[in-house]
Amino acid sequence: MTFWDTLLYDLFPLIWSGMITGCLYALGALGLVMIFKCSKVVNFSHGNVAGLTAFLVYGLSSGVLLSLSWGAAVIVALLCAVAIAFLIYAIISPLVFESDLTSTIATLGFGLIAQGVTLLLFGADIVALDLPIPRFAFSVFGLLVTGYDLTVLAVAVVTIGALFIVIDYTKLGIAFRAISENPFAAEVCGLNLRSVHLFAWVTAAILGVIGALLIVPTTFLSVTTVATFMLQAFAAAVIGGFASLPGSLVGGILIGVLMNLFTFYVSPEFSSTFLLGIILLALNIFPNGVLQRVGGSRV
Amino acid sequence: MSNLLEVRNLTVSYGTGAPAVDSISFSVAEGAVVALLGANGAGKSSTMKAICGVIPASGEVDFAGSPITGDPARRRVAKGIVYVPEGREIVGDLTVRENLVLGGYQKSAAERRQRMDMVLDLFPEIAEKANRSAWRLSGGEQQMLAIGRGLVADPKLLLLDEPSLGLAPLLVRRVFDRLAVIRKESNLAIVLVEQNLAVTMRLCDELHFLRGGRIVGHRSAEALRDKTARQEAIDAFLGAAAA
Amino acid sequence: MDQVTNALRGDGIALSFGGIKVLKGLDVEFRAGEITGLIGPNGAGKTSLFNCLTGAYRPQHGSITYAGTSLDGLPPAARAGKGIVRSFQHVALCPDLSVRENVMIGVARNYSAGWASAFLPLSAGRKERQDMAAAADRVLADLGLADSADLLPSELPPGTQRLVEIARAIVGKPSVLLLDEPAAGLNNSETRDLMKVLRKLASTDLVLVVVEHDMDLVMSICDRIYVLNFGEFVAVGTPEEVRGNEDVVRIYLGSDDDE
Amino acid sequence: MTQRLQDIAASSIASWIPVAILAALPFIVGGSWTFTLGLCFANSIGVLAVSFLVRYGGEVSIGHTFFTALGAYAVGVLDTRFGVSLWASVPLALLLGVSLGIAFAWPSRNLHGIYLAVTTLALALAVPEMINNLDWITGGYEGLYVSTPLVPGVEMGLQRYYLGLAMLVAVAAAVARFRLSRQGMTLLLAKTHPAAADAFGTRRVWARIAVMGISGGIGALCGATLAFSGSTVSPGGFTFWQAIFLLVGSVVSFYGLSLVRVLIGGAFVTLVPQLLSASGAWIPVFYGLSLLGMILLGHYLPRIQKTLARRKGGA
Repeated sequence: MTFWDTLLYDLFPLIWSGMITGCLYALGALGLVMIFKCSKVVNFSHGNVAGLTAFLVYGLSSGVLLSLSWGAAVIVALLCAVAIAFLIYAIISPLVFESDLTSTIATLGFGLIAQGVTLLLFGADIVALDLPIPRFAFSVFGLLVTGYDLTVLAVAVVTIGALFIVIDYTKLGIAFRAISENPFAAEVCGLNLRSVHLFAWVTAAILGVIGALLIVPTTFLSVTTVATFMLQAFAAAVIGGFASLPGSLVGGILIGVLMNLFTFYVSPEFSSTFLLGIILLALNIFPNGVLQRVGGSRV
Repeated sequence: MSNLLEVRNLTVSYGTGAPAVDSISFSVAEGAVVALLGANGAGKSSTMKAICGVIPASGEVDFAGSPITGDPARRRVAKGIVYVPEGREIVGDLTVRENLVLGGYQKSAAERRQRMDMVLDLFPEIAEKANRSAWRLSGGEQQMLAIGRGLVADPKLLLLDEPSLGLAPLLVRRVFDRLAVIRKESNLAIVLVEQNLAVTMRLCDELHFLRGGRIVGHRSAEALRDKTARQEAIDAFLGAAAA
Repeated sequence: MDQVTNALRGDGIALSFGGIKVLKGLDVEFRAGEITGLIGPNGAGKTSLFNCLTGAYRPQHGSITYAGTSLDGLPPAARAGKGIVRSFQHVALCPDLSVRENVMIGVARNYSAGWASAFLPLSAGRKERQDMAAAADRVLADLGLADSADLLPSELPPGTQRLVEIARAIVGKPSVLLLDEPAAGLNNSETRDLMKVLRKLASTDLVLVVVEHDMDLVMSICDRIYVLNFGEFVAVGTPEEVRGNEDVVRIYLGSDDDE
Repeated sequence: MTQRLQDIAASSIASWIPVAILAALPFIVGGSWTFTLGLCFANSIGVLAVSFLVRYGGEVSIGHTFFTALGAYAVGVLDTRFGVSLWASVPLALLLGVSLGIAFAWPSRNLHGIYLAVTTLALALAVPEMINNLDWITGGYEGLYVSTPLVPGVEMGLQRYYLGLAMLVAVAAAVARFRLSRQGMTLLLAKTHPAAADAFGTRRVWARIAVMGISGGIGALCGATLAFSGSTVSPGGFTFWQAIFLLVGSVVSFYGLSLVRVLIGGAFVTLVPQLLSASGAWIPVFYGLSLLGMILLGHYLPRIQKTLARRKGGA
């Protein structure tokens, strides 16, 4: 096999599929970063809550809980995710203004509860959750592109695009950026910090549900699936600097591609160790993320 | 004429030590400029922050005839008390225009636009750079932006904390000239914390001297024209011990 | 004792952050046996100068020497080892340690019992602790704080906390002591106590520099005063000279066209 | 001075009473309880390791299973492969824990707060994978069985119990002594005011490395005790969840370092899964609720106390 064949048959497809999953990591990472940026809390419950809602979609559409249509199930699950985000933030909001570390530990508690509730409702078994995704495939320059790939890409582009428009061009977006950089200035201007935090939590929950639902077709759904997926999102957020929205997009795609290459060329068994290595390296070489701004802000 | 702001026994404590502000009482008439003078740690900034509601305090604060004690900062901003903090505290990553939007966050879109146009007219220096990130402005421009951001909220009372800090004399004069214009046009009341006594005296009607969290002296504007009062002010800064 | 050689000198110290010149080539000489005051409006660069002297900041230009030996490039911990000690603008006592223990940290660098005695009941560790405690108690007694030795810093009024900081700074017998706003937040009687303590310290062979806003304090205890504004010295001299200096009055009162 | 010494004496008496009670317990309760309590002592040491990092470093770790696994496998491997008893394997475990704590602290020396917590999280995730894939030495999923007695001739059940107790008491005593040492005091200052510590000759990188080294060492001692007192070493004991449970134990004991406090944390980590073993799904729910409950209690307690005091004063 020649060098070009290797590229064509292994490397390009690996990079392509890595980029597709990377988009989903980015969705997860964006949620983590939104919350961290404005309230300095790392939301460790992100994966478990998203997992719970993915299970809700399954439960509501498969007859385990109800037999709704797929679309209705997703809407109900999204509403649940928003309600859970409200609830979590309502409980920890007094802590947020006191210690970011304490509130971060508190989110671990919510993660544990979400996991337990998932177990209680749905058990520890693996279930299959089918999404109504167009099933077709075609080949471009030898690269196999599926309906799933295009769906993920389209959803990711639309969601992330919408999010960036809100943050860049709306009044709410200005408030979000102001609170992220200088909460004192925002308070002096008469902003309600809590309602902006809540906006971030709710947006993150919705992004989490979308990411979780879209990752499921590549695997089965179990208690740990989504939490594991969110760990990659975590790494993506870290690589992006944990405080940069475009950074987490780049980080997500980078993680998707690197993990794909690593499992194929090196070893699938050491993927978590590889993640550890990436996180350590990223934090130490680019403590502010790969998209570190040159020049920096004032002072 | 009734008082716009009435502060009674305002006390601010951080931790267990002596209070930073120790039951201060004073009032500000409508359209008046009241200055607070004192060394670092005398409690000036804490007084300002307590009045605008960003730090907890005990005592009573009345504004426009009704009590606002216990109101959060955002409600006080809505009522017309706006704080322009020390060190400018603009949001560097936002553009100049976006910072102004932040200042008028609680206003309707139309009213905000009108106030913003007014502010940009008043400060042509920053109007030129309206779409630039705020951190790229010079110190003086940042101070103008901070004051402008406060003005977008259409305040009745502006709390100005050390607007001359770190500015060259020429810029200080320019900033204070603008303040004088605003004051004349809009009957805006101002509480001013300053180190630059000369410019302060050009603007203010009343002066309170603070030391150790208490008001230790008070002078009206007429009294300040007097030479001995000026010497008192000088002593307050450079110390009387060596005299 | 030759005072000039035992001085902390800075030659042409220039510091800038992101293009903003904070210090513009300062020449200073702080002499042993004197109290030197460093005054100026907020943002004039006083704390930045302190940070350059202690090694927390690295100036872009200029050199710093103590008693003729260069300190350039030494990190803060190494300068502390040479006896250059500072206090902080905001009280920096450890809230978990008693007053005595906080002061004991001031002499910690002179001791070297190993890790084994840190964890195990060995005599070396016990002796070290006793010696350190004795040194701390001596200084606390000197400053009239013997009664507070077993309290936590949070149980003390801010004025006493300041004195504890000074105790921690002097317990290791420093050769240079830099005090950053020691009187901030103190009431009048506490300030008077502080002044007494500082006068007492000045009688030893110590380079003592005070950054302070309380002019009563500065004018009454300092032998020499440096006035800093926008990163430059506007005046240097005795309290009387500085008080009479037109430039200094203008800095504090602002220039005014009407005058 | 005398006042403080009296305090210390009083607190040492306060901790000797529970030790005496615990020492007498095997003669009162049954064998299964003895075994569980042995595990409880081991987990208490783990909780202590996490709390030490919080108290002396101001940092939170979600990855201390890395260090407990290290200690446990040091004991397990030496025992099953070479028949070496604890006399040699515990010092080795300690050495490994300290050196890997330092090795981890060096690259992460500039990370603080949430960033460090995230790094330790990655550490915890990598542990089970490493154990499973190094099965030629770790025994993979099946794990290792520790059976070499410490003191030949004494009943193994009692040995497992008393070694756990002895280790816990020794570690708690050493940590209590450390609080009085020069190093301990400077670490505490470096935690709250790194610039001040710097100005008195303690570099902050040194402080971080020392704290991580000690905490890693204590973590490894926890693992070593866990291996001996629990008799088996398998990957199931060092999962990501186990790492979180250690943190939960530390929070539940309010990050306390005293013997009684860490025993509460250790008991929490050990007993809750035992009591809820019939309904496994409730374990995470219960842990989550306890974690939240303790955090919220810690947050509201000062206010509650103030209200109560006011009510009492008014009455």
